[in-house]
Amino acid sequence: MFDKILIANRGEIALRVLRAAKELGIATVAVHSTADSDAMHVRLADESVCIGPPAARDSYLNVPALIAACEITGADAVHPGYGFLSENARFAEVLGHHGITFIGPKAEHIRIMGDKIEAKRTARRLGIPCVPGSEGGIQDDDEAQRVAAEIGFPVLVKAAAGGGGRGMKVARGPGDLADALATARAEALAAFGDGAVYLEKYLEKPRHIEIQVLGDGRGNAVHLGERDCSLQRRHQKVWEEGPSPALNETERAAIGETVSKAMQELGYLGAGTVEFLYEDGRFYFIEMNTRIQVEHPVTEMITGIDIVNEQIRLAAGLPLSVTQDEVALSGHAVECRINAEHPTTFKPSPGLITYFHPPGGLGVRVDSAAYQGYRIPPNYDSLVGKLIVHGRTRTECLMRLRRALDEFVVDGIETTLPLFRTLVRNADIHDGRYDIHWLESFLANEGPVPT
Amino acid sequence: MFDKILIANRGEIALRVLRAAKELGIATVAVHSTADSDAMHVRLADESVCIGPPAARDSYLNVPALIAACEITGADAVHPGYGFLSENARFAEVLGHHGITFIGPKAEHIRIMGDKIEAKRTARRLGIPCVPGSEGGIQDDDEAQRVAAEIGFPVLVKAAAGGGGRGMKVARGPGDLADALATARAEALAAFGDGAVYLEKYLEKPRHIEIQVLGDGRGNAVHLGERDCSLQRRHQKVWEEGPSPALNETERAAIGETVSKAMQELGYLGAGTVEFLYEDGRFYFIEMNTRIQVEHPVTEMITGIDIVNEQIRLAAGLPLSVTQDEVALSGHAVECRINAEHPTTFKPSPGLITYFHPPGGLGVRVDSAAYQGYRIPPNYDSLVGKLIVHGRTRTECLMRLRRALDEFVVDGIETTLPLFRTLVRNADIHDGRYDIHWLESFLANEGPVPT
Amino acid sequence: MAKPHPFDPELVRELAGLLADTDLTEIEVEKGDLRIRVARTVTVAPPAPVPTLAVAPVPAASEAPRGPGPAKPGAAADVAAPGPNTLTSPMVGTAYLRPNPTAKPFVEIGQDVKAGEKLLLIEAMKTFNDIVAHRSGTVRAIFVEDGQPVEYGEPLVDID
Amino acid sequence: MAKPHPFDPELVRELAGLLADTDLTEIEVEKGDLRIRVARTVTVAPPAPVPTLAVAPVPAASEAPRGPGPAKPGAAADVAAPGPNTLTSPMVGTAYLRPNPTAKPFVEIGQDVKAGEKLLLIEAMKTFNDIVAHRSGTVRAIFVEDGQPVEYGEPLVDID
Repeated sequence: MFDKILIANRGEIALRVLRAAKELGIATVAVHSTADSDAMHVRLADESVCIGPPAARDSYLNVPALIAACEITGADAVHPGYGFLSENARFAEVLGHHGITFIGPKAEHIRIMGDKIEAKRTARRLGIPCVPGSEGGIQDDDEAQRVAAEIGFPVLVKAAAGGGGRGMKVARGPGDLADALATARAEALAAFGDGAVYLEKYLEKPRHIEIQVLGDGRGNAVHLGERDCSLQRRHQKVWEEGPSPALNETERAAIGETVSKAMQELGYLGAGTVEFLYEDGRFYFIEMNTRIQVEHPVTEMITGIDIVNEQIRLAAGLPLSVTQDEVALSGHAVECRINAEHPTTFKPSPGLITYFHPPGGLGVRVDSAAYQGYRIPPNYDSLVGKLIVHGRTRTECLMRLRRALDEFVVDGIETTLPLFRTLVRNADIHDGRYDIHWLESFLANEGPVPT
Repeated sequence: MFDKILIANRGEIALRVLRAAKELGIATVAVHSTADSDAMHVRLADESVCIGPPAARDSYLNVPALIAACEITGADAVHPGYGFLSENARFAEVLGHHGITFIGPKAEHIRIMGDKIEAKRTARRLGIPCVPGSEGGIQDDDEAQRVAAEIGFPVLVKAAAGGGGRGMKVARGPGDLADALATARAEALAAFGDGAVYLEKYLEKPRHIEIQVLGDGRGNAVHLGERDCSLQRRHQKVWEEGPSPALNETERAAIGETVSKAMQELGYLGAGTVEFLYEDGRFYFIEMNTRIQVEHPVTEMITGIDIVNEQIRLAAGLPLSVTQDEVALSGHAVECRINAEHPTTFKPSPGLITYFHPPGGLGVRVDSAAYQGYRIPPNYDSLVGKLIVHGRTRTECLMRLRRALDEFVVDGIETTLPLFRTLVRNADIHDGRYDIHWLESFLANEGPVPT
Repeated sequence: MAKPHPFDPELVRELAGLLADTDLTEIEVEKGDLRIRVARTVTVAPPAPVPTLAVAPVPAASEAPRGPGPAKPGAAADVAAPGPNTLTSPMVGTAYLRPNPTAKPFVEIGQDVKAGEKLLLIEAMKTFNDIVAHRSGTVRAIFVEDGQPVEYGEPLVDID
Repeated sequence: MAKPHPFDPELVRELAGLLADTDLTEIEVEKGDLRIRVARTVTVAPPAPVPTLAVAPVPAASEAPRGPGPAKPGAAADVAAPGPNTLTSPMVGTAYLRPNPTAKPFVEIGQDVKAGEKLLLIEAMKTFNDIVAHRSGTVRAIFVEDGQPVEYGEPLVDID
């Protein structure tokens, strides 16, 4: 096992990693930019190193500074959290060259899954169901028209190097396709420096369902069930839950087995998430995230398995702590991402938290690096904390979430708490009747009840 | 189901009941003394009623004020919490006369279990193992000498109406007995207005192990496993955990079945706890608490069952939500009672909480009515909150508890947090090697590490 | 001759005013053998009231049309505020200002009353309890309405 | 004639203004037999440092005998405090004050240096980076020891 883990991240996930390390008895090093000197994980870590100015490229993305911080503290492993360098294969390799363990998958798997076309090819090879589409990049408009006719309109034009919805256009018929291609190419070039695009079937009202996996890198892998992350705004997840209200036991077992078999064949190491669109009983692979995800607590609450603890153990070469038979899903969990944003305009609201009182009691978990007197810097994302609630049934979970949201006090900044207080009382949410477009449509037509 | 529950208590248990009611969609009425106007449960309740001045006899023990508060608010049920009127059979009856449901057992069972001699007689009749001793009250010193000789020294002289350690004396041999009887009688008379005493076998190094039960009042009852509450100071529980490190599966199943069968025969209604001393593989009945207990969250964490929710459902005449087969114990839980007391002298430390930051993350639960800016009144008990931690194994639980205790910040008052930070690092605690005398001996010889 | 005051209270008042005006928390002044220090502790703000969005307020039972609450203004609250001469409720219950629904009130505003004179009834547990004047004087305000639920310590009648 | 005031309230107001302007928390002025002290408590208290009782401090690797920390005073911190003319570390690494363990230091306190002149080395990722003077002047203080780990922004050398 490692002696000392350097946490190459900030905010709630840095605190999450710190907690897992402490619970394993491993010493911790917090690195931080000058904007994050007062961060919770910096206060709680055994050691801290300031690695640069606020701009992420000079601090949290600054590989030489991170390596040097390992050198001066003697850290023998690095946990990258999510975002920043967590899916950077080169970083994983450089750490390896310095004799430091990257707590994450093998660099080759990060690389494969980071390339959308290569990822899809690999998924297909491993038997993971994919969205019908062009096998690779589209060379010209003629080829696009031919492929689109084969898979049937509507089709989606996507940037090969894309993410976050940029370089993504829908063509509803042959007449739209040329425009969609041109726009997607231009956006992709501007955003990623790479204009390559590809085509796939466009699903009208899919849900976003993802499977959490753990692998030991030696051919053993298990799945931990699914999360339903269909409630999104601008491709950002807002509310995640598990199990999905849309799946039955048979579907759950089938897709889980497909994914865990694929990970066994791949020899995947550590935690990962295979994301799908789900429509009319069928799953369509979107991408695989080769890192811990923001919404991992949903799975932890229904399985009792500490996923970050597993990541650390697996990176240290230990075996999986559970077999597939031992993974039992119990009850229901929902996670709400509380952002420092205006609840209707979503305008970021950084600043001083003048009062902070998280909810407590049975089945209520708060993952947050915020505290009273903490000033949320304007330099990074707006996540204030995650409220995760568990109940024996989905109904108990939602009733508990409602009372927990009503207890949560964050003053001094605007937060999205009012949005969640409205959502938890919504009939469609109660019935589990939503798809990936539901939230945007709800926000356009109704939106949260004003405070 | 009830429309509106009046919560006849204060502090963390009032908040606990409020949470359960809210999660069932039931309206709540908070009653409070003038010292508790700013209490958390008062702020969160749908309605509140001030029922009297700070002295408990004029407010929380004031039956006419509570009945009147039900009348003016239209509450159709009362949850008594623990302490105050929770084990007052007369209060349960008076509520019944006013058409208000007492959320608790039948008055006759409260009465039986409130009388130590009657409780023991009933336990014996129901097949619950008891400490050998005088069957009833001891009339004179000659009878005492004869009974003591039969059961064997050392013997314990106890007040029939006693509790909290008052009116309790040990006689190690025949020569001590007369003195022990005289002292116990005098203390009993002074403390309870009743000098009746009885004798029982004195156990040298027992553990305190208690079984949580639920009954529907119609002959169905289940047990939810045990809690080990051996870590006590002056007969007050300090640290409780479940399952007990001392029991094996066979012992657990056997005592659980004995107790649930007894409760079935009794026709017990609601939640209750049968308390035992445990020594050398044998259980000895101490008493039965016919109410929710401070340490109930330990059982909730390992069973997933919301005991207060069950209390409300059972009082409303609904069936038990689980059968014995469905009760599965999962993992390990520890509760620490954080008191507003100096960690070494245990001097009460009421006052203003100037900073309050509870720990969060996986497996961490905080049940507390405290908040930053709350002033702990000097009139009531010193419980600031309960930290309850769950892990898949006892070791994981203790490591998690350690990191959670290190995150917990309560400023402005003294608390017993430093005591728990020391205990969680103690080798005997790690090994589960402790009895009901361990903590007092530890405090006398070592005590918490000074801050 | 008036006893010489060791210090001028007006000075302290003036310093207190300065403290408030300037947002300081402490001022200390020394002049000759006089030293005055004034300070104000910044109170910790109580937590914001917890929002309970979209929870429909639960109406009280029909006998109790208004739920009790600590900050609820009484009927005459706009006329007079409770003060040191206000009689507060010694119990929880329902207040009645007249012996029966058709009778006239026990007392009215402006009326002179004697200590011990009956002012209203509070019903609790089906029992009507007489509430009597705590002092002699003129009724300046009545803070409750006929049939209103009251809690312990709630202002009832002001007698000046 | 106006009553002689033991102090001038305007003076207090002026001090309050100074307090606000200068970000101080306390000013005390004494002149002859007059003494005025004004103070302001900073409102938002930072959270108390979280105790980590009985967690044995983990010693850093042998190359890094001292763990970095934001508030760690440098070797010469008692001689001079970092100021506006202090050169801070542009990177994380290990500072060396001399080209090799037996050589003499690049610079010493009291020495005049020119902007661009080499002051020390910082080693990171097996690479030695020259750290040069940001201005010409006299070396007033050196805040790091030879072989000491430094973090970004840590004071290195003061040149006056």
